[in-house]
Amino acid sequence: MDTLIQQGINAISLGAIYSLFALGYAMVFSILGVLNLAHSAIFMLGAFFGLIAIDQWSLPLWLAFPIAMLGAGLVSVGLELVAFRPLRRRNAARISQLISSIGAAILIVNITQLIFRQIYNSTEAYLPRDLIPSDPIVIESLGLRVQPVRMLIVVIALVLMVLLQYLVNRVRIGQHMRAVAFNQRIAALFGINVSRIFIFTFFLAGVLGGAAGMFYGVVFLNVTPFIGEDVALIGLTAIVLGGMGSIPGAVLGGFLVAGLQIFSIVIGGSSFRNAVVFLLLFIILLIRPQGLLGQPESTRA
Amino acid sequence: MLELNGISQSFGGLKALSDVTLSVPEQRIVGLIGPNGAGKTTLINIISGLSHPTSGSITFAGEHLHRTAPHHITRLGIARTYQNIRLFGDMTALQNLIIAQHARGHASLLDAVVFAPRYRREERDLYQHAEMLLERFGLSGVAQIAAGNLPYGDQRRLEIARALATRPKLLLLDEPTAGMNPAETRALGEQILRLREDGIAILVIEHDMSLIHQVCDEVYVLNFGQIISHGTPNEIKADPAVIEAYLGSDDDASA
Amino acid sequence: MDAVLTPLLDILRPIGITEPVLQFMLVNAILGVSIYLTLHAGMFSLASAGFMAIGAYVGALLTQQSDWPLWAALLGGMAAAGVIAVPIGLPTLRLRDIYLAIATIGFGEVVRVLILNFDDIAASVLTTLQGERVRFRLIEGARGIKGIPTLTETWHLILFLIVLGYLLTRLHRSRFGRAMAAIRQDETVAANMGINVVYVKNMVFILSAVLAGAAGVFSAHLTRIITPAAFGFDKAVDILAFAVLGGTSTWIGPIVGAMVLTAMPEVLRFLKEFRGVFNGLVLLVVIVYLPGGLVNPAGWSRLWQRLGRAQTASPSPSTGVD
Amino acid sequence: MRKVCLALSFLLIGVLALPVLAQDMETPQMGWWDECATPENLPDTVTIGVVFGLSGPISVYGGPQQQAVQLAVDEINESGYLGEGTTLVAMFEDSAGDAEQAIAAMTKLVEEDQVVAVIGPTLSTEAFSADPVAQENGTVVMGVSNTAIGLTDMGDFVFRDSLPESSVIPGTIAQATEVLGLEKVGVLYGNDDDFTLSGYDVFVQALEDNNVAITNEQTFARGDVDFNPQLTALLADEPDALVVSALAAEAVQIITQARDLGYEGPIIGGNGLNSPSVLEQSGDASNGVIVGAAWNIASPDPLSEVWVSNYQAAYDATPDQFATQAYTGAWLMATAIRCGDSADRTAVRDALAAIQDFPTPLGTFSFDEDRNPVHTPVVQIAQNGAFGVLGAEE
Repeated sequence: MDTLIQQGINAISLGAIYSLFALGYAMVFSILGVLNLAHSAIFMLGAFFGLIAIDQWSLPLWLAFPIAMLGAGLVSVGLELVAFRPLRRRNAARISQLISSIGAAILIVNITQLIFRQIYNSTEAYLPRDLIPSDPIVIESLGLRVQPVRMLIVVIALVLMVLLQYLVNRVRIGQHMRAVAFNQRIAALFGINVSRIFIFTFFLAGVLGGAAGMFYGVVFLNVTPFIGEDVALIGLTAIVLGGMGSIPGAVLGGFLVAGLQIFSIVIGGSSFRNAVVFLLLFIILLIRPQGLLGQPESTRA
Repeated sequence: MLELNGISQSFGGLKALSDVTLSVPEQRIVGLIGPNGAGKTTLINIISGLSHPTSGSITFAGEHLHRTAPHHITRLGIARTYQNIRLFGDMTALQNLIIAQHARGHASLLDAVVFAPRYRREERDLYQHAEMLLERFGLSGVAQIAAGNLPYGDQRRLEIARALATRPKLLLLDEPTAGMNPAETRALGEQILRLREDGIAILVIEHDMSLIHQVCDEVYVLNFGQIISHGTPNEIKADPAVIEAYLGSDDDASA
Repeated sequence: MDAVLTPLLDILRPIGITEPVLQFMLVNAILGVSIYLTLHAGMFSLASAGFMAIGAYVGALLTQQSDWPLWAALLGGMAAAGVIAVPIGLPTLRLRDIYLAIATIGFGEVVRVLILNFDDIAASVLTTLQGERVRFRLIEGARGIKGIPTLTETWHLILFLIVLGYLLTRLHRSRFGRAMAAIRQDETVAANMGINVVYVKNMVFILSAVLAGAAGVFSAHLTRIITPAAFGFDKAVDILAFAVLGGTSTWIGPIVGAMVLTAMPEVLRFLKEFRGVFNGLVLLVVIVYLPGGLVNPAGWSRLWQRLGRAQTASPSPSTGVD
Repeated sequence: MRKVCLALSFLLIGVLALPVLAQDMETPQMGWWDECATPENLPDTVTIGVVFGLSGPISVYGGPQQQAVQLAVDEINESGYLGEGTTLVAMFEDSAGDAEQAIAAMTKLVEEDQVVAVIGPTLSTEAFSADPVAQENGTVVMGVSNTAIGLTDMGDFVFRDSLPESSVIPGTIAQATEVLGLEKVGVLYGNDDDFTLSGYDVFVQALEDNNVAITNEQTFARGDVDFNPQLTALLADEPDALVVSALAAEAVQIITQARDLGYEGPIIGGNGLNSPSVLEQSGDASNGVIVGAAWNIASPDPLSEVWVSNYQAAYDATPDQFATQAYTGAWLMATAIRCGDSADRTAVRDALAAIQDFPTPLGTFSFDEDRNPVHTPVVQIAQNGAFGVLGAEE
């Protein structure tokens, strides 16, 4: 029982990172209908910028964090301008945009690798271990040990998600985003500056992805140019599970994947955890092809 | 030839069709009219197998169609067109007509690989038939143009030609004259009449009453998913229930 | 064959394409065609990497454990991939677009996990059956199957691709090929034209799997060792890039795309540590300027026109940035 | 013996301060080996090929390996090890951890560039793909980080200077069992990686041989960073020790996360845990980490100390075991060329196979008849951020 609660806490903190990451995927997909496979590179940049801010510029964490988010957001906007917009102009197939995002991801990872070599003379680096007090909070009655950093992540992630929800539903630019997601042409007719909305969406997606990457770095300390690869597939699974382009779906998907991974380790050993995740995904897709919270396909036609 | 008996269809509580009974006899042209959203296209989709009715039965040429797959229905001899044109836009007009003869062919991939006599004979037949249809609909000149680049009227006629290429016994036309001018409509009407002479039964959905008058032997009127009237075009025109259904609607029913 | 191959390699070698590189280019060309088939029938399937793994493992076990000749192992690997494609395709191909893509990636991931754990699963099954602890080693998990004989020769691959090319040209002129194209354009209408969509999609999926299986067998007998890591998500995405970079309007496109993308890292070796950056840059620039892929005459002529315009308007620098 | 070592170390520090003097004094440093004469028949340049994973995740290992080889080559050329007028050139190629690229790189070096011999590739799986290319061309290939079983069975031109796990781990377990009195352990290993999985195989065998029970086995995958679920499951059985077969990046996480979960017992690992970053990054958490390895940064061997300080001077970083083996490999290769007095591939092979009792940072080094390395591994325990010999304290 104790272990189960302990594992539950593990699942929630991992799920928070997955969810934040998946949100960026979902937002871009809801607006463009295109998977941005370079989002995992943005995630990596979040951790990288955080590392640079803390390790090279000796900034405190509270300052490094927004820098990481901002940096990731700006690069994400660059992606839109370089890898997506020119193709949209040419009315290119979505699949071409998918490939251009892969090209952009390769480019970003390799450039980061070069910078890493310059600074660290290696392709990995570590954030200082004492960044956040690592003495676990012990709840003896439940036999629980919780690392403060994990609680912090869950709290910040939830705050970011609530902020996003507020932005999308209550603020004008968020409403414009939803309009553009619903139908670009109609949104343009209503005088919405669609390309500005695109840029804004990419920025937000990058900020969230960067935050997820920064968390990842803070929790696991080890930062390499390749950490994006670890979450790329998981993020995809999360948004498909939750329903493509659905923002609550991405959050649900992220927590679900983390929960599944962790509980399949508890129950059946860790060898099969990704197989378990994908089998569940498969079953859900067969029952609900649009994902858990997705809109049925017919309404999009 | 086609018998619909008590067809009902609902989409998540919303009743699109209720208890529709309708028949299309052999070699007759039957019209189906009704205001927008009355359920006409839903009915065509059910007949062509794209969706299955919640209840009711369909019989075609003595065969019971229950949850029959669309390609099977086509093979039994029902072909259709679409309200908003759905040609294979990237393919030439000719290719559209070749593909439509899919069910007519029997040559396997292997036959094609080894140039079996069966394959060559079949290909020759397919092309001949396609060219015949192009000529018949005045499309010979545009045979090699991508269907998506054709003028609107040509696209409409190509779609009918494509439906005919499946060699149907029953043709379902979903607003075939939408977007055509009166002269074009008239010409299309002539062609529809000629199809009847070839022994094809036709169910036509139309808004354009002039076409209905020109071609239909009998007409059904659908409103809110129910058949509210049935008779010859002239009888329908005089039916007060029909007039009421159309009143107030900004429809071009009287055009 | 050597009479053709030797001079060809003499031309290619100075730019960094040695015979093994050429061989991998040709193997990847088969993979490009594998995904092209599904894309050409409107299916966004990323299952090729998984089927390649199945072909590679079955083929390697057949030559290594059972001493089958390569051609027999090739047929075995292709058949295994094809047979497994049937139960996978039937439920999965109801999905569309990105959902299909993720489901098929999931298939690849499950294949990978099963290969990793196959020996353990077999051991525990045998243990329960026999009532005593049994050790079982066949697939070797992450250790990989080692010492696979290098039976694949360049001319095998060239011959295979020539035959494949012929079959593809015939395919496009057959009823079946036309049905594929129709399904890609509009699945519903294709069904209304009398095409059995489910049958055609599943057949295409099986054909695609069979080709990927063949590529797997050939590849295993080139790399001498196969590990599950070589057939993961990265590989699935690579294969997709082959097809899209090459262009999917003809079957030549994926072949060209695969060969270019495979050769590029080798040709760019002289760039040393900048190789990866350049690799990504090329992929990005090509796809942005030629969205339809490398083999796409319309795309080239559009690009040509743009360049022409840019040149005539060169006095104002802003047009170039646009 | 120890006193001699100590004296040598002191001498060495002095030598380092006066590098010019060092040349004259023939003090212990690489290249000091008087068994064969300075070669006379070598061409102006002798090129060896080097295949390492220089891009992608594997570059964490391949990068330092490249630097180590370059450092060795510079030292060799500066000291005139291959005779006056002969320059050793290392031609580096990237394999990116990929079997296909490893084959392509090996083919390029062996067939196009006609190198005398090849060092690498980084991964065992790459070696199983690419080494046969060298073997077929009668070219020596020497693995410097390949630990998989059966590697040198590929042919008489395939060498390695990296101790296979099977030569290291059994000793580690035996010693740990004896010193710590282990009865039951939990095992955590990466099951999707050749290196960690082979390590696991040997661990299980060694635990069985020492009658240590395994309470629970857990796996992880490469790139995993959250090991809490596995650790929580393992620690539920209250094992006497955790046995971990992992690479450095994962090892840091495993060690720190295990401590965060309240585990205070010993953590036993193989080669993968033997990286300076493991100690540096896990801080106090590393207390009680027991590592059996071919080489350790704390090695008192004078040549090892020289090597570490030279590497630090050149790259401002501490070398890991794989870099040390790469450095040693380059010296071994140069020694074969020197002693064979020939840039002929077969002559190099024969001279390399003949190397016996060669002083290296790994210790006194020989090849056995199967071209595998023979030298003494070390079993060490981390205390207060530094490694010490297991069982030696108190």
